[in-house]
Amino acid sequence: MKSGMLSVLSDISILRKGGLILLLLMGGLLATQSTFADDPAAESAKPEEVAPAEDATAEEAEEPLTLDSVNTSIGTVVFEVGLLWTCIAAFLVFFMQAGFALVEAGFTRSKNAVNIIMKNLMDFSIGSISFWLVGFGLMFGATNGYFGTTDFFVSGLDKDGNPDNWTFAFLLFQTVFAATAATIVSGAMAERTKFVSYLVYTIAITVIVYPIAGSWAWGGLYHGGGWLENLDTPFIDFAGSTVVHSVGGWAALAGAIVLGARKGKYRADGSVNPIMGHSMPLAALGVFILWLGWFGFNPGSTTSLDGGNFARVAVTTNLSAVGGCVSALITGWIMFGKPDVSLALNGVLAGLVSITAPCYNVSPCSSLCIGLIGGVICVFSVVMFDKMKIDDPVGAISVHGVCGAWGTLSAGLFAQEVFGGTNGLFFGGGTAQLVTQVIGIVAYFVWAFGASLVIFLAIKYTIGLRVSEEEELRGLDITEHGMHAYPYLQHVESN
Amino acid sequence: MKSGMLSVLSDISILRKGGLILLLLMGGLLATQSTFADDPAAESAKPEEVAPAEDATAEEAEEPLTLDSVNTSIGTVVFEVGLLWTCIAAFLVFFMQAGFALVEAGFTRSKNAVNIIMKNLMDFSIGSISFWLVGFGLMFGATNGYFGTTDFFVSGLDKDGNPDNWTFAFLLFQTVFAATAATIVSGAMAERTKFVSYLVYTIAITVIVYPIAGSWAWGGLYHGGGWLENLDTPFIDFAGSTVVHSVGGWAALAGAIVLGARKGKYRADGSVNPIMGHSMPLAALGVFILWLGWFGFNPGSTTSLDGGNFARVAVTTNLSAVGGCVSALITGWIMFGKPDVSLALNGVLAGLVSITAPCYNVSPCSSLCIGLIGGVICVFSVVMFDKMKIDDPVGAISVHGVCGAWGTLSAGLFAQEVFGGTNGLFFGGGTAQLVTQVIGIVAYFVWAFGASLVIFLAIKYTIGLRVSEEEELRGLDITEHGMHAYPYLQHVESN
Amino acid sequence: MKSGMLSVLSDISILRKGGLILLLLMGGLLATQSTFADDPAAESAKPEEVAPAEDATAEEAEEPLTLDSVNTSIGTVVFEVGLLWTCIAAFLVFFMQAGFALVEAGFTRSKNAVNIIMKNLMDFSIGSISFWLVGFGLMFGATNGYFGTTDFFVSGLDKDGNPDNWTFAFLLFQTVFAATAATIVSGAMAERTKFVSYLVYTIAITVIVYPIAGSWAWGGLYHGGGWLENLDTPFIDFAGSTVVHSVGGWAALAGAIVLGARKGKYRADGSVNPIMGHSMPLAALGVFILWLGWFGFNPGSTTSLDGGNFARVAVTTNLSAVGGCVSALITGWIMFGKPDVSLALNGVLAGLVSITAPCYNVSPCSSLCIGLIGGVICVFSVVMFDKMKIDDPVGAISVHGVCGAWGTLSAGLFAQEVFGGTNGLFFGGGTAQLVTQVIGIVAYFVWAFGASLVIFLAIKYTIGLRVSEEEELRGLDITEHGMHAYPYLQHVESN
Amino acid sequence: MKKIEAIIRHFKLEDVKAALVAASIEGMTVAEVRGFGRQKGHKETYRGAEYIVDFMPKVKLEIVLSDDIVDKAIQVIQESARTGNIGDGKIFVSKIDEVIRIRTGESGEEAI
Amino acid sequence: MKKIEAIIRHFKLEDVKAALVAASIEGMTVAEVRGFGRQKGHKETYRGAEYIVDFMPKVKLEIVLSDDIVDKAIQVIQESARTGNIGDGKIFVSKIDEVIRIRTGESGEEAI
Amino acid sequence: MKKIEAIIRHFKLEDVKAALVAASIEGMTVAEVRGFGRQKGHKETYRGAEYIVDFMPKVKLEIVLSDDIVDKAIQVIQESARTGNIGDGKIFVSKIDEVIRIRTGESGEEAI
Ligand SMILES: Nc1ncnc2c1ncn2[C@@H]1O[C@H](COP(=O)(O)OP(=O)(O)O)[C@@H](O)[C@H]1O
Ligand SMILES: Nc1ncnc2c1ncn2[C@@H]1O[C@H](COP(=O)(O)OP(=O)(O)O)[C@@H](O)[C@H]1O
Ligand SMILES: Nc1ncnc2c1ncn2[C@@H]1O[C@H](COP(=O)(O)OP(=O)(O)O)[C@@H](O)[C@H]1O
Repeated sequence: MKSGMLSVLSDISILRKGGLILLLLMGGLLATQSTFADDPAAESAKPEEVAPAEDATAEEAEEPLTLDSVNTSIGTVVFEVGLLWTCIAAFLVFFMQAGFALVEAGFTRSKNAVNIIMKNLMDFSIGSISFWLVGFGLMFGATNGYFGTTDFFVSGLDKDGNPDNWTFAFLLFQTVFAATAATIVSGAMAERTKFVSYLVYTIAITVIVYPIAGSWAWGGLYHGGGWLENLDTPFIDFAGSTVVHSVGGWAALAGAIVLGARKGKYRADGSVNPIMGHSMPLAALGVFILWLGWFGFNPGSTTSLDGGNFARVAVTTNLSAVGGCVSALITGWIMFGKPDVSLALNGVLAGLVSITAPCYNVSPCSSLCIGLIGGVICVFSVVMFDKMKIDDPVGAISVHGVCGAWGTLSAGLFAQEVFGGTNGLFFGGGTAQLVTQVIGIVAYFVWAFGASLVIFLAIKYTIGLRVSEEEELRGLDITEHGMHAYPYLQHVESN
Repeated sequence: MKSGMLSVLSDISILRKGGLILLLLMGGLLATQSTFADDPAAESAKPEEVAPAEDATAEEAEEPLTLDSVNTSIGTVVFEVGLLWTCIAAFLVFFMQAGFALVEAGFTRSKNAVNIIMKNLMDFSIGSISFWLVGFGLMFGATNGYFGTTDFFVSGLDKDGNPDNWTFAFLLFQTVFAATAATIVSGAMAERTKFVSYLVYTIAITVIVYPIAGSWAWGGLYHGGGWLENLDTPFIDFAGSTVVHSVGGWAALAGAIVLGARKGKYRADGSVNPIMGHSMPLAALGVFILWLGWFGFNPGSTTSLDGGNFARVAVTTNLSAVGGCVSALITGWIMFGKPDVSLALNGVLAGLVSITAPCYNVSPCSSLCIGLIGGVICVFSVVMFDKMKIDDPVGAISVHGVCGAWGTLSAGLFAQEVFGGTNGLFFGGGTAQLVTQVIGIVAYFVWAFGASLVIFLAIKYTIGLRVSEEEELRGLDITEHGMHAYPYLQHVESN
Repeated sequence: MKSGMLSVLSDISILRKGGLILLLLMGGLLATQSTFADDPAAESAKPEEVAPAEDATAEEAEEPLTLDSVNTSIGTVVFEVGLLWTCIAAFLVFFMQAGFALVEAGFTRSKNAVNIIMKNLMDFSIGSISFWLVGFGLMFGATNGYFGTTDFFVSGLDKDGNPDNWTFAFLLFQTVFAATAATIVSGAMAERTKFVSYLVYTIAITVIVYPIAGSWAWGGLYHGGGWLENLDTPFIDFAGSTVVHSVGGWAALAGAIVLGARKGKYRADGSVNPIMGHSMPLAALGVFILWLGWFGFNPGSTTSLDGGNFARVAVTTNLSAVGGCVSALITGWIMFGKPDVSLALNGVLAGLVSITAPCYNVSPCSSLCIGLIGGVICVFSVVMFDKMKIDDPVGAISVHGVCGAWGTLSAGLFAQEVFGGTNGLFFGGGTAQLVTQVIGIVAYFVWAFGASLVIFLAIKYTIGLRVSEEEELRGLDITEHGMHAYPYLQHVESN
Repeated sequence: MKKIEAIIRHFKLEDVKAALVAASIEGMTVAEVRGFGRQKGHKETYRGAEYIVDFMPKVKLEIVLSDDIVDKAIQVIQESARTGNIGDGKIFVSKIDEVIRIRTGESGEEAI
Repeated sequence: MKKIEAIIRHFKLEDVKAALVAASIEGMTVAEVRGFGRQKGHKETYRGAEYIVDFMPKVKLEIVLSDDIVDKAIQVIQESARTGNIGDGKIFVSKIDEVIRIRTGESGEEAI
Repeated sequence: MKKIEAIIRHFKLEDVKAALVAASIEGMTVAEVRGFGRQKGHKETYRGAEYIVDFMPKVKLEIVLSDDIVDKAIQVIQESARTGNIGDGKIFVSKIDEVIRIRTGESGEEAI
């Protein structure tokens, strides 16, 4: 038996097939491997304020202790703990992929659950690769103000060829953010999009749409520096209400428009025929996972110890989330006569998206208000898009697009100097910040919606964006993936 | 299309409705917003031993380095890392909400799954708000020994109006603890409680029952100092076997008694007719999530680096959990002839609740014993409550109430001076600690059970606590929320 | 009612039964409790380079500040933060148990879901206890090169009887690793193994197979030092591609061979009759949870701040995971004509297992290649084992055994000196490292497969390894545990 | 021999079964169905959109029995399944030509 | 009285129901079934192994009605359920001896 | 034409199907049911409380066929579904008046 087992690895004919596929996969990569090892192109910069330093505990360094050396050691500790926090936050944000997969699977029909899961899995996978190859450079490379032009194919080595751990931590953190923007789209396009076409779009958003957008407001975090950072009153979007969520949301809007509604979503008389999801427990678990992930998303965006400000950000994040939950529940209850679980779950996400921009700059009380308003907006937005016949199975456009815009705007209203930055309109700061926020919101809408529209139309008229009617009826799981999500009956296979 | 989309936000009639709801929601909040910004009432105290200090890495501060300044910088790092750990632990504890939701949903019937989820979602949401507004102050404000009277409506600003990040971290940590106590109740009251009435109770427990109880043993962690902390041999409840879990468990007991058993739980002859849950995989996942969360709950209760003692606490926590699991499994196996998954899962939780009080003060070996005993107690307790016709669908009273009491008691038996504190009875410390523990257990039982009983009876005779028989038969999902948990068939929608 | 409740605890006849069971459970433990408290046998060593130090913030120590004392304080901070990171990573690795449970439950039929969950729950529980009692000492105690002989029954006290938190953190971290190796086996043996026999094997693997194997390569992390660490070119297995995953995988192989295929897996003509799992959403969630856990598994294996290298490890880990996902998807697509969700999910795990050994020593680009190759290998391996009639319901042998071997080998190919260690074959380091890797792979295969084979055969011919045909047909849930995973119908219990 | 098919409410299943067993009718087969009838279902909203739940979950009982106890069975079912509200369900009776017990091969009345 | 049993495609259920209601047939019972017929199912692979999905998910409609509208009902079902592809399903008609409405105890045609 | 309804064990479904196909019977419809009969179910405990699982999961096969192959079909089913233990199930035979193939509109024997 044992030798039989080992034969797996040596069976020539199998290996030949496998080798072929590998060659197809890795052509370019392997070719560049050696060059790349010798030539660490990227010039990397640790954040200015942190002096690189020897490991404080290294005894081998026989240099005498001085006040300066000790102080440097402290700087090193602070720096490394900042890396640790950035990484842990990135892990939490990574886990949001599971949250998205569950929310989207739960809110759609079981005949499309495999497809939804595959889309979430693949957009993260493909996105991780393409953001590493291209996106990161476009977003954070040295820039002309509109997109970066260096730092592609991140090696993580500094100019001396030594590993630069800050770059690694930052790359990881930014990768999971990019994947978030990408994955938002899948929910709005659920239950009717061709798998291959979705993969193509995923590449487009992680290679083009998101990185360019991101460079405008966040490029300065690394080697870049975008035009929105250089306004007189710089744009506030601490963790990405607009940069991540609205970009994803507006792309989702473009996708939903180009696709059209699911068959059966609208009755002959034009009224909405609701298509319910297949599992509220999965959806709810997804929301809890997203919520957990958001504690990495927002507080983690300090990407350093930063005087412990992550604690404050965590509090504002949570208060907005619960505010969104409560107000969406109440709004739905008043309007439709019952406490609707799907709206309450959307409300949580609405609150979270809303606070993502201003989380660093507002008080707990303000954050609760921002969440409360976000929850209400979300419910009205969901209903409006339904009325406009833009079919968004999971409410992604409302939650991420619209509430992302609201959150970004709210920074111009509720920001307080005491937390760093300027005062917003409600705190005597006038309209300067508000105007910047509006400029940002509009610019991002134009870019993200516009570019995505072009891409989706291009896909539509080439490889096609939507499955056939029969495939839609039978479900994408069996027609695209040859597999049911629940192949066996749930309760009885025994006797 | 774009302008159509934007019209969502500008459509007057919709906005009018939304505005109305918002006004209803936020009246008070918005009114106090400005006052609050000017007047940071709370006098906040960072833990004494940590000197507030400049950021060690800030180069701008041109002050010369001295041994003192460097030492202060180290203090700052230690302080900020402590905040970080507190926050990460709080995130893990937050995630326990998902665990509770899944355990409770899994252990009850699918016709009530939406309702259970909604209850867990809303008790966290409402609880977060009400604890922030009132509960925190009652629990941690300056105190008369029985409840706090300051620190309501936490602004997180110190007396100079600057953000005090310790307060934020502590508020977050305590909020997720309070929500845990609240959510325990929902399991025992599952499948028959009116949704509105549950929400009312949630406010009561996070505003009154839990904070007052908490102030007795934990008030001194902030501005308070309760009577149990001031006994000669202070009460040991490191992470809340009693303060959180028993309080939740006894409240659950009161709720279950006032409600009465679910229809069909008892046969005409008085024997138990078991009502099984609908999904063991969901329940098991919930338990794993709770277990993960407990690594924030117990080790995180150090709320600082604390010499790395969190590692020891993590070990004792885990050994007790596995002890509870193994002994509950074996006990069930011996008594009922089979390895019962629901008892094994309850056993894990029993072990975790048991070790929550003594986790800091006992050895690994003792913690395993505490867990083993906790698991056995849990099984007997579950059976006894069933016999007493107190219907607790998920075993919350046994797990949290009874094992919470056992865990608190065990601190008086197994505590060892070497871990900080006094020796327990088994380690030559005599009965002093044990007596204090018993006093605490009894006092908390009287308060939590008594106060909750009054509240539940008040609800019962005003808005009513229990749904109608028909609603119970049809399930709360469709009757209270107008929605099924699994609206579509699981395995076939395609053709 | 209250007194009725309390009577639970005082009811004599019940307590008598309970006491009996407790006695059975805890005999030895309680007996050794006091000795153990007085006599902290283990001589513990903190990692050499970290000087134990007073808490930097303790004001009570009135000793004057000196450069040395301040430097020592910094060392303490670094040490304690290292403990914190080790613990957080351990929590993430712990959570992988939930991931394994879900993947295995999702990939098997619902009639065996309770059984799978129980196996995962119990192997962690029993494994935690037996690793603490025996396994840790065998693996990390002072050693003859082949297994350790001290440090059993870990007390965590140093020679002065004071708690040594490094030992606690390390014990926790190693316990969750041991449990991972154990739990891998359950997937390959799913749907046909007797529950009791599985528990017996669990004890064997955590007491004998894994610890002895582990001591060879990792013993030196504590008091040991195995022969593979002492080779001229030491064996590279940073986080356990071989030590953990291959050991688990080869044990799984032995188990699957001894058990034989599930009834119905092969048709009369010898062709494979696929037996699908019952829930792809659960399986996918499990994979995401495992992925999250791997961010503790690999980066956490730094077990200290280590200059922030965890960030680099996190990047290589993620790139390999996504590489495995993409290549497994594409390979399956080319070979079988459709994007298969189960292969894509296996591909993620293949990428993760593959990078586990070399994660510290390779570049991002190399890690992507390692993952891409791992994904392809995994698909071919799954197909081959199926053809060889070795029935592995979840692909554990391929994912953990075969890809673990590949990953270990890859360290000899792709390692680069710049990341610490030697250069591999592809980077001009010649074959030295490669030879060591091959030695390690073969040695571990021989031991893990051989020892497990003996154990499984011993179980088979004593208490029996496989359930009866009728039990298999009816499902292990009802026959072994008397319970269905989904006792109620999913969608209708109401009217 | 006759077959009785009864469409009843879910939560009446236990009662009906008990009543049948009490009447010495000890064989039956049950299936989950969804019924459409006078009980028109109710209006619900989901995310603000209205819809009608017109297929109500029901349970279908199939009982094959000898001609002489059909009336008794019908009476028993009707009494135990009745709530008096719309949606209580219906009983259908038809003829069965042959019954075989798989285990023994017995047929006809003795196989019931 | 007759019973019509129709095995149809899942996604035709709404259409058939609407057509029946339009024809004033307002009582029916629906069940999930799996059908085996000429529509041979398709070959799928799972982890590289081929298998045939030969039981196709279908919906079974049961309608009890009076003799005079049977032909109308058959026609309505056939028209609304038809796609023209293999797998459209079948209609079976049999005799029902008795119908009782549980709620009222009415029987015969008036109970339908 | 006749309808055979057979209540069988779950794990016998594949065997029975294969045997029927071998006997050239190529149309059937299958449903999940729960059966109550002599196989009294077993006692289980859940959290210490006993209960009886009296509804056993079964599979129901419905086959409509022409009169001349009914006996063959019954024999085939009985042989392939039999284990000899209580709970093997039953076969019911009744008359079908009409069969229509939805796709083509064919009726009678040619529609089977
Ligand atoms: N003509 C029919 N054919 C088949 N099933 C029917 C028919 N009429 C009613 N049913 C079944 O009986 C159930 C109850 O019928 P309904 O008209 O709602 O209640 P009631 O008979 O109490 O007025 C329906 O849900 C449906 O399953
Ligand atoms: N003889 C039969 N007895 C019972 N059900 C049948 C029979 N023949 C077909 N069916 C049912 O009708 C469905 C459609 O039949 P099929 O032969 O696939 O399509 P078509 O009639 O359109 O050619 C099958 O899936 C099965 O459920
Ligand atoms: N009179 C009946 N009417 C309808 N279904 C029946 C009847 N008797 C038995 N059944 C079905 O047949 C199955 C097997 O019957 P049972 O009496 O348990 O076994 P056996 O016939 O082998 O003795 C039952 O579970 C039930 O589904």
